[in-house]
Amino acid sequence: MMLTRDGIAWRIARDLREGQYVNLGVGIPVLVANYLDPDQEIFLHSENGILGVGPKPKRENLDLDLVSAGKGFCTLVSGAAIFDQQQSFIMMRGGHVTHAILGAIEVAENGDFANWRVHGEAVPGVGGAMDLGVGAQNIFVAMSHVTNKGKPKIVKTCSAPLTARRRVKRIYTDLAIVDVADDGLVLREVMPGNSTADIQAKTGAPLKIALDCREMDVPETASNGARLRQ
Amino acid sequence: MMLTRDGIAWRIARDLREGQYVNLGVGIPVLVANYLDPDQEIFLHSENGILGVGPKPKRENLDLDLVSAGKGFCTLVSGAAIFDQQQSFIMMRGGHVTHAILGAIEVAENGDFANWRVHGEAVPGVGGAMDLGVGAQNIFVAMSHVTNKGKPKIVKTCSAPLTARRRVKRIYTDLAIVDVADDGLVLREVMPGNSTADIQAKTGAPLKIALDCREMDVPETASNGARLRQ
Amino acid sequence: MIDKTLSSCAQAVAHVHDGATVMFGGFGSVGVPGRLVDALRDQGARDLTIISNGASDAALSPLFEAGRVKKLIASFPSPTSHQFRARYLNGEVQLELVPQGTLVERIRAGGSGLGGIYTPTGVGTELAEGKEVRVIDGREYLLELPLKADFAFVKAHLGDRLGNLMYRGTMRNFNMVMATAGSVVAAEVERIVPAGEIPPEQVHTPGIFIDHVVQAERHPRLVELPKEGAQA
Amino acid sequence: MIDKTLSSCAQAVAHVHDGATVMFGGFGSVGVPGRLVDALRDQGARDLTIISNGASDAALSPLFEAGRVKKLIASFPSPTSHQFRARYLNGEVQLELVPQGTLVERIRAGGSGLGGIYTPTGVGTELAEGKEVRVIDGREYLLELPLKADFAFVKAHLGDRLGNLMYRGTMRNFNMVMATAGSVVAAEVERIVPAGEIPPEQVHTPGIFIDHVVQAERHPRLVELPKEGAQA
Repeated sequence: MMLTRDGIAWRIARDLREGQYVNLGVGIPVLVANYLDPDQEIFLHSENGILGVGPKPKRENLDLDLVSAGKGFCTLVSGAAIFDQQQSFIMMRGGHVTHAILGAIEVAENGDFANWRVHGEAVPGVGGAMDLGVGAQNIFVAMSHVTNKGKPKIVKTCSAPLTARRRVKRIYTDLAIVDVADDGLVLREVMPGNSTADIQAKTGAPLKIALDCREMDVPETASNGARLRQ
Repeated sequence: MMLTRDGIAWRIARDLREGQYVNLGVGIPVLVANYLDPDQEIFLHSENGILGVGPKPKRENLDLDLVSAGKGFCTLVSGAAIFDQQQSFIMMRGGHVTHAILGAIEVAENGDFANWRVHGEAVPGVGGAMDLGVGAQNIFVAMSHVTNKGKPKIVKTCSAPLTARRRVKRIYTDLAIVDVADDGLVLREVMPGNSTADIQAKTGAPLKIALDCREMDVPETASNGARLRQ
Repeated sequence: MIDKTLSSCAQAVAHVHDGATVMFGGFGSVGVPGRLVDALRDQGARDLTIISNGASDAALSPLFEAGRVKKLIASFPSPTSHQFRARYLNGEVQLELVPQGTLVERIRAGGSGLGGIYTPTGVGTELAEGKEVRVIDGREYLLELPLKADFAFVKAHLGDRLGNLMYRGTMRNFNMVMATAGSVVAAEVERIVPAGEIPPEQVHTPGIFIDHVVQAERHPRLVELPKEGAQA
Repeated sequence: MIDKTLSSCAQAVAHVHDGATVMFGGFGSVGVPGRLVDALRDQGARDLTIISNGASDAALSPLFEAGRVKKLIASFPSPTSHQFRARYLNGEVQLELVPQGTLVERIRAGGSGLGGIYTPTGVGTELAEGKEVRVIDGREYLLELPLKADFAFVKAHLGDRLGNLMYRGTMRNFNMVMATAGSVVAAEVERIVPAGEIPPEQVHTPGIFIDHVVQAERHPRLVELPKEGAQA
């Protein structure tokens, strides 16, 4: 059994807490917004200058002057704040954003990660990835456990161009949750139907098994009907 | 004949032009505000965060949250802007303020000046003097030509602790106006009753006499009744 | 009376010279001075170095299409920057890629008279190549140098004859910092209001930074709804 | 529900430890968190390093009078700072004098994760002693290092339970930048308003920077009219 992209997002959302300030990268991370507990106040940060990003607007309440980091139109939650790029990057680089949840091409066992440039990509673009990479209090990576060719994305050393060094704290994949500890990788949760040996086989660096390592507990569908595992 | 402190301020005001952004230091410089041409829009900058400082408030329109750099209450002119210290010092250090008009203890012939610390002063304080010193487009100094012991304040080399190097453009004193040119000091205006030789005698560095050097033309009293010369 | 207003975008770009460095504000479709982009295309200056967060077609395509750009300094020339990408790939346009927060700080340093800053962003990555690394208090930083421009073109919601600007929504983005870093700064605004109408506490960019203000309707390129999937 | 409000200033200063570094906002009588100053005096922490633009009696005298301060980092301990001056002159309190704009930039560097900045301010003066001088693009600059604090105490007009702050008049001064640079940041506000009441575009300090908000009446020390002659 493995998680869908929505499933990974759902699982990450369970680990966020009231009062946290969270920046969601493109890809799986933005889906996390759909699974936040509505009873907990979690403020979403958008690097173009918003703290308190709300859901996409309906046609009738669309504001042409309000976009989020992905360039799509957005709304604001009650208590949101708007600011310029200087203040936004003070938040990001200065250690004020609680979590950056980012996609990645590779994560190394020492917490290095690569998420901005695929080898051989013709036109590079970096955006705020490196600033979040060095500055957010916690870097959570959301990605598939292996590439679509079956190659491990959790590796001993990144081969893709680095985003930041030694900064990833936790990796959420379609198969497992892996923590990056000072002395290496620790397997914390595994999707049902996979043994820890299965996960190790799909991981490019040695995994310690956490004493309390357990099966991941994710329902088949979310309350919005999205399929979370397959 | 010599100018009063108000007279020096009056004379400086004649050299300011519409559209300029001017920071007035403590002492003679703040008096300049009283002599600005009301038909010209000149914006006064206050380093604590105002562009467009207006006159002192009357008791009935006093706002306890509105002070200018000298810590006294002030008002705002129409079109004023309020901001924090970061933005204020971007204006000052970044070359956006057109003129800083500052008092000084000494000015050297190369444009060095000293205005923040008298030798032997027990408790130093610098405030924004050094930022304006390096950053304003034009530094005009307003001061008496000699100390109250008769010592020249325009000198070959400053003996008091420097504020900034090679930045003074023009010196307005109670006796003369002296420009700081690349190759030395140039006497531009002299108070009636003083010869250029008299001024040189009271100046600690050689003065070139401008081709168009002339007598200063300042009325005896300002329209507000203040005495401008004595 | 101070009057920084101009009656046309053409006037605002008239003095841009060949080889000039030009900043453009904007992030996504918001806060882009689209009418000034077109006016600069029409004006004809060549070999421009453009400083902008991105290079999306909606923002800058006229200048790339007309072959006016020599170099782009940006953080994210996204996949929707077709006009830029084509010219970058054929070698016509150079790219200096700068992390977004570093781009902001470099522009801020330029506008605020700083000589440079040490940032942790990019240490150990390929964007650190050729840059000084320095350990301060046990952490590594890169030395990054100021960016200034001959012209900065910004976009605001309201402006007045004094050059005071007020933004709305996420318009502030790069506009506020770029307004400090151009030798000449022109603002495209949606509406020119009488001086004093913007409350002093809501002036986001004080007039001291602004040379010209021109009123122009939002460019139709920047009104289209983005495709689904571009949402974040 | 997030609730950063506290019911007393005593709670806001409760955890300040002996030897702590503490920032206080304010310029002149405006934007000084005077009730938090008193609360910190009452709390009793000793050997404090205070970072503040000045040290006027109206702002900080209780801490100097009670002998709680080891060191002051400031730009302008003015002639009205009698309590500080007496203790500085008898050697009880040290002073690190920093040009005002450099003080701002050092605090900003601390709050924004920069390792340092190069500023032209102070080059060639006695305040440059012991500092690295570097020529960049033909001009000399000083390397200035970040300032952070264990606690930053700021003052605003309005605050909400999320920590969002809005200032009025010249209250922003050092408060905005200091709010980014304290490990713990507490705001004394004149009025706590419901979340959402401060419009998003008028939130000057977003709640992300703020840990505690406490409502307190303006301190009477800070209401007195200054003497004539202190005007600028």
